[in-house]
Amino acid sequence: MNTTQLTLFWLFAALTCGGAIAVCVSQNVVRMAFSLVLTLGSTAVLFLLLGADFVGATQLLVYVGGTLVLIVFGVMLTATGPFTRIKSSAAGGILSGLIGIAFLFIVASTVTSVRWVDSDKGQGVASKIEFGTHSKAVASHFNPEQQGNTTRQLGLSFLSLRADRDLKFGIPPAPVEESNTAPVIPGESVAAAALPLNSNPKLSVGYLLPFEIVSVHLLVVLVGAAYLARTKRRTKS
Amino acid sequence: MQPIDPNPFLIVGAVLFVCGVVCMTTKRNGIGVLMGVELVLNGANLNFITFSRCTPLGLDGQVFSLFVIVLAAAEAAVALAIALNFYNNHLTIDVDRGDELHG
Amino acid sequence: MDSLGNTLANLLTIAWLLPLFGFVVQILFAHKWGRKSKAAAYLAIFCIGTGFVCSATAFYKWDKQAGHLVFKEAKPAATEVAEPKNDSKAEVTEEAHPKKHSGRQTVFSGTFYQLAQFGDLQLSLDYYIDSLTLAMFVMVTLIATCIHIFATGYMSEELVEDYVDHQVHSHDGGHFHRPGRFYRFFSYLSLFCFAMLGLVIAGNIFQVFVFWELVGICSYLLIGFYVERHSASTAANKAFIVNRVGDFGFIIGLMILWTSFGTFNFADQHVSDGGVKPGLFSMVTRDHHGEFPKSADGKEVVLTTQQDGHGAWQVPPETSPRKTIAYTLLIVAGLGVFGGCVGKSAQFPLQTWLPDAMEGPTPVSALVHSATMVAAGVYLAGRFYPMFVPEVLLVIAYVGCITAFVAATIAIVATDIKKVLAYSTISQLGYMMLGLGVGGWGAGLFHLITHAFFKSLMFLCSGSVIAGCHHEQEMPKMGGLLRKMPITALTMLVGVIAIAGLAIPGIYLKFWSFVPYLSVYEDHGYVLSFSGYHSKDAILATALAYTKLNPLHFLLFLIPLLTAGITSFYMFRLWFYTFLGKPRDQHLHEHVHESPWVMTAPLLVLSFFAAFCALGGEHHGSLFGVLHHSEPVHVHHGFEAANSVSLPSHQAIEDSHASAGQAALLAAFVGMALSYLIYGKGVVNPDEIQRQASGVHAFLANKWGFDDLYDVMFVKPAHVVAKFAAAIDKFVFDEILHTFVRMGIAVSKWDRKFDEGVIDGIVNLMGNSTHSLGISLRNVQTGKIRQYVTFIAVSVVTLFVLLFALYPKG
Amino acid sequence: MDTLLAANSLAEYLHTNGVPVVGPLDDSTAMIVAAVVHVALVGAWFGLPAGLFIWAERKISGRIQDRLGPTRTGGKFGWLQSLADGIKLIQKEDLVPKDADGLMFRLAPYIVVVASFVGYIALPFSDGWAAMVLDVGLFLTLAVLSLEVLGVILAGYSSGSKWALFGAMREGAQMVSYEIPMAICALCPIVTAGTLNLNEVALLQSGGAWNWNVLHPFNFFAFFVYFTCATASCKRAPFDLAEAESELVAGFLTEYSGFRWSLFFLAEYASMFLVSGLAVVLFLGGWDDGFGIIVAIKKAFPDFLGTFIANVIGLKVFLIKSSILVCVQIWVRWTLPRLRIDQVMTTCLKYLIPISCFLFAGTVAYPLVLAKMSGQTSIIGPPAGERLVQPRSASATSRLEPNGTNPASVQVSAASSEGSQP
Repeated sequence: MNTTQLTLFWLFAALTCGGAIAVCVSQNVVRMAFSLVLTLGSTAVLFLLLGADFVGATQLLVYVGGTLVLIVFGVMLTATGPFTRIKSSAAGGILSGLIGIAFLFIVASTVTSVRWVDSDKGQGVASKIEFGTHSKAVASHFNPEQQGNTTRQLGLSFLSLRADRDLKFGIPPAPVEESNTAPVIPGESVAAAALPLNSNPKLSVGYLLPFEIVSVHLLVVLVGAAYLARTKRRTKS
Repeated sequence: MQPIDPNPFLIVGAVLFVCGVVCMTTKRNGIGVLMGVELVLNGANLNFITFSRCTPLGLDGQVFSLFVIVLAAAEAAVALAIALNFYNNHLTIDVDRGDELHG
Repeated sequence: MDSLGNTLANLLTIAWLLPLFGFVVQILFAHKWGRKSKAAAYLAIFCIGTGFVCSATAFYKWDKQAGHLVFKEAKPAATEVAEPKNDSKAEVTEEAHPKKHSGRQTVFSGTFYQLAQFGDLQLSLDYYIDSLTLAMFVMVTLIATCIHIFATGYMSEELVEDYVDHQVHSHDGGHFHRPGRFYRFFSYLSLFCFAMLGLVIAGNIFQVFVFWELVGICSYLLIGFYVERHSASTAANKAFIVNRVGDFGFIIGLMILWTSFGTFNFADQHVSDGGVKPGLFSMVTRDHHGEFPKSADGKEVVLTTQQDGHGAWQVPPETSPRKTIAYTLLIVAGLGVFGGCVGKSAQFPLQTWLPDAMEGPTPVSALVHSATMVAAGVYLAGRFYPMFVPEVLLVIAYVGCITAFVAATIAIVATDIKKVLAYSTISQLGYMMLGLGVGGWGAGLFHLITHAFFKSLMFLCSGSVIAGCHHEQEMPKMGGLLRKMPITALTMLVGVIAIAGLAIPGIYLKFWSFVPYLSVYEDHGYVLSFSGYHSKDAILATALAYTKLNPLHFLLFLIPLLTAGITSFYMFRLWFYTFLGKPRDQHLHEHVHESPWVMTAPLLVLSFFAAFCALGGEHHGSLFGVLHHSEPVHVHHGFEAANSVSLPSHQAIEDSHASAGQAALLAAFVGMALSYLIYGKGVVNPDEIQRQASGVHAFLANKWGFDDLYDVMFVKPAHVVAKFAAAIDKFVFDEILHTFVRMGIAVSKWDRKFDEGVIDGIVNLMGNSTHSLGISLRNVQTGKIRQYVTFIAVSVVTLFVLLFALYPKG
Repeated sequence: MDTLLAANSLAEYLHTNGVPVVGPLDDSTAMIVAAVVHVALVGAWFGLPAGLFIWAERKISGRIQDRLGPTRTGGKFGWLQSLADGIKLIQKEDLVPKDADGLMFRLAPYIVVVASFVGYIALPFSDGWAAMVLDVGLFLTLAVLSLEVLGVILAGYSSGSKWALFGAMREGAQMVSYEIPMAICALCPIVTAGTLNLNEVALLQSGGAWNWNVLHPFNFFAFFVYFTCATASCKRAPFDLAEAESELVAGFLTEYSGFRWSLFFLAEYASMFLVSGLAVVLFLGGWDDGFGIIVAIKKAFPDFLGTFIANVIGLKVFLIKSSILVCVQIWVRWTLPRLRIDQVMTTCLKYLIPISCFLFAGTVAYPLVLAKMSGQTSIIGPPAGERLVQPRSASATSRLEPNGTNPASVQVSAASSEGSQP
């Protein structure tokens, strides 16, 4: 991670945390909503920084563009007056703040107590995947996986084919290949791996079934929400 | 070029998570509670992505976060429908007013 | 012959059991067919009709093979027919038996099913078939069929879901409502038919008793058919209780028979060791003079329990052990059995239940209380005739005589049309008993058959009238119905003529040859008369002969003669009252209508039989011939006794026949003329007579005060005793019980205290503690989401802290 | 060698080759430089169309209404009119209503502007001339465009005015619901091309008008549906419920004035150009002139200059195509009457969504059916899925070879392009 990316990371991490805290602190629902926009948007940027561009875009599209608009609509529909605010007691706020701090302390200590990277041997839980570019990849308009060319692999995994496992995606090229003049081109590797792929008896499973289930679940939720939110006569008016 | 240290991302995720919990505990506004839930989900998502980036976990993290996002959208839709019903019945969105079932 | 016996047995069994089948089916399934359906009626009609067909077939077969119809053969052959008859009785067998004489077997008996065996007494379902049984079968089934058909019309108003009983007033003034009971009525009828036929076919006195009670039950059910009417229910009770009195005597008779004879069977029985066990009739035999084989001192009657070479029963020799019975015991047994007959046939002094029994539906009155069941008493007397000694017969004669006269006199003043018929029934039953008592076995049963026909006919006519008059039974309200319901009136007239015994002498009857059995005496001159004439004639003739033999008992002829006149008087009074003259109740008269064909058709059938069943009388009469065929042996010769009453022989009866017949005819005509003058022509106003003889009228209208008498004699004392017993119950036994109960209560009070104090205390303690715990815990459930989330967060934090504390280096 | 004007490739170029004077830059500096350059460029392309099309709209509407429109400002044709308007607007006082929620009120225009500005990030103006050549290009663009709604709603809500609130709600509902058919229709050419990379999508259509997606039987209809939805999501007439003066005064713009108001307009015209550009890239072959001239030039002069010239030509072609579409939008606005809100929603929910779903399904099924009937999965040229494995130049050349492509030639061409690199 170079300095620019670090700066970007710190900037957006600050935005994220600040937005989240603002959501907690603010009393006006709409401002909360806006702070939430800030938080989610910055989270999306963090995703991009982590090379998960598809997830980041999805975060933007679904969360910011969809869920939040939905929430804002809810705010508008349930507002009893202009800029209504439901104040909660200060004591409760303080109490929950204390609880939150304790919680954060515990989680943070848990996180920091684990050595994710074994820096001296380069072994460890976290693999040393570095930022970097391949000229040939750029020449063929494909960003390398390290820069988040994960769309195709995600699609394959949704079609129950784990490209990153079975086709050795997302693994840094071996030094031998590095010296090779014909570097790895994802598309090529797809074509090359296609043959052993068919004859490979043990393939990692993908996510076809969960994908279908989630699709059906979405449909059900759509119908159910429409049913629940349909206009009814108010019981107490 | 040094490898990515997942800790900062995880810390940010933790902050998101804790803020969501605190939001759920403090907000009397039903929509506010819903926002807290979204925050918690995002914290979890951030962890997923981080681990998918920094561990052999691979794509699983991204796939799971995708599922989480989609299901969160569904959950938000249903929760908003419920909030609207709540508003229809109580003429307010204050969740403390919805305690008919208290012991 | 055995094939004949089996055929008859099978046919009659079918005829007997079919009504039972119908009854079972109706009781079990009729309610499913709905109250509006006539299916039950059709089923009952089918059963009894098939029964009639079977009986008729049986009768026809019997007549073809065993029929002994030509009187001129029967009479000279009487003496030697007696012997073969006697031993032919002994040869009642199931397996083939060689015949020694040309005498035809006239009795078929056997066992359907063995019920039980007590020592040497065995109770079984037997059959005893002779010409009397056959005649009764045909008569009962025929009349029953007609009445069933009639009843489908008469009872049709019961074919409703909601039947309004206009004679029952509920306390709120309205009428009583109940679902219709059409099918129930017919199921009762079927049950009755089964019982009656079983009574007729019964082969031993015990079986007779069983079905005897069964017909009593049916009579009880049918009298109380409109059970909601107080009169009906009391009438049913009365009939049942009065019958119990008679049955008490019956049971005494049964006991004596069992103890002294050791068997209940009429006919002989084949026992397992191949020997023949003598039946009742075989044990009591008489010599040619009608004398019983007596012991030395003459007080004991020796029973003929030994068979000679060719199967005739005779007295065992002095040496061998003899079975004897005291003569007085024989009398008592006869009187006991006759007591049952008195109860069943409503003889004096137990005649009071029959008029009240008219509360039942008219078809019931016609079938049960005129034609069949009440005649069962007479039938039993006839069936049991061999066991009756002359003294018993004398009692029977006097009882019948008194009954006939008393009932007739009451019938004069009765105004209810059915009551008149009921009293006439009693009186005619008295006639039958009289006939039997004075030695006219054939005459009595002859009258039984004929009376069954014309009386059922008249009852059905009265039923038709009642139905037409919308259940108006009082004759004074009727009158002039001849135009309105001609068929009923004319058939009724036939019945009236039949019972009154009118006749027109000297008609040459060649053209009657189409009637069955008439071809045998085409060449005889003959009087045109209906059935009643012949039977009553026969009885009076026998009575006259009897009084000639015993001048002391002259009343036994005079009173019946007088009664004959009275009978024709009140019967014609009834007819004139009802059908002639001008209508007395205009409103009623307008609504009168002739009954539908289902009711009139049976009338026509019955009227035919009422008219012609006795064609030929006792000289040439086919019916009489048939009955005569199973006449007990000793009856033929009569009985000459110096010190006791003697019985006339056929010859004596023949001699006195003409004079008795003319006297009876004269009396009948006089009675008819009187009633015509009074009621038909109105020469004398009946009301004036009533006013003149108001005392007599009151006495008669009070039924000779029998009911009051019994009330004073039995009912009131019974009440006193009952009150005493009730007092004993109340003040002694109840007190004892109450003390026990009080003790129990005291104990249970203590028990309760223990329960409530200790056991409930423990249970409640648990419950309360749980409840209070829950109450204290419920405050945690505030229903506020935020607090729940707070709890969750706090608990998670706590868990982590604990985790780190417990596993520092985990 | 190729020169790609994308930020990531530029940064990588600076990092490896370095600039003449300074020499190779380190990674982060290269990134910063590339980012600055591209922000400048895209910013220019964000501001310029606004002024240009505001002026164009005035003139065109004038002509349509048989008027002259602005004539004097800036001498002829009043071509400086929009600049003058801009200056006037900037001078105006910045008003915030008393009941308004100040922070939100001030924030809302920036959200809208940023949203439509970020939308340009993946739009290729010419071959590789995009701020970022992203593999999720279209996806990201649609996502960013969907953010615009938030700004609108915030603006309407924070104004503290009924008119603004109603207008915002209507506008929000309209934009959110029109995003659905728009996205589905935009996916049709994506399915045909087999990639979300906008540059790649455009590249696959280069080499002749017969390669354009609009000739694909289903994409043809998808194009019109997309264009309608795009118009609606830009709040353009006949879907401009926001400015329903007769009932809502100016909708969510009611309380805005001066500079903030002009920001909204800026954003509106920018997003007009953006959706038009998307339409061009997705359906109309992007920078490709219908006759293969550009490809020919690139093949003739594969060196830097030739490629650069070819790209400049492609840029011009692209701008012309997009401007024509924008002018169509203007033309429609001044021709059609405004729809009622319920009619707007009915049009979207009851007609456009089913139609777009049908088109999408058809597009998916079309190559499969073709593969069943005739061996290949597209009528003209080899299918998109196969082209993915080829380097750009090879695929570009394979456009011209009638016999399509075979792996050998691919390897050869790849090797040649390899060798040609110093």
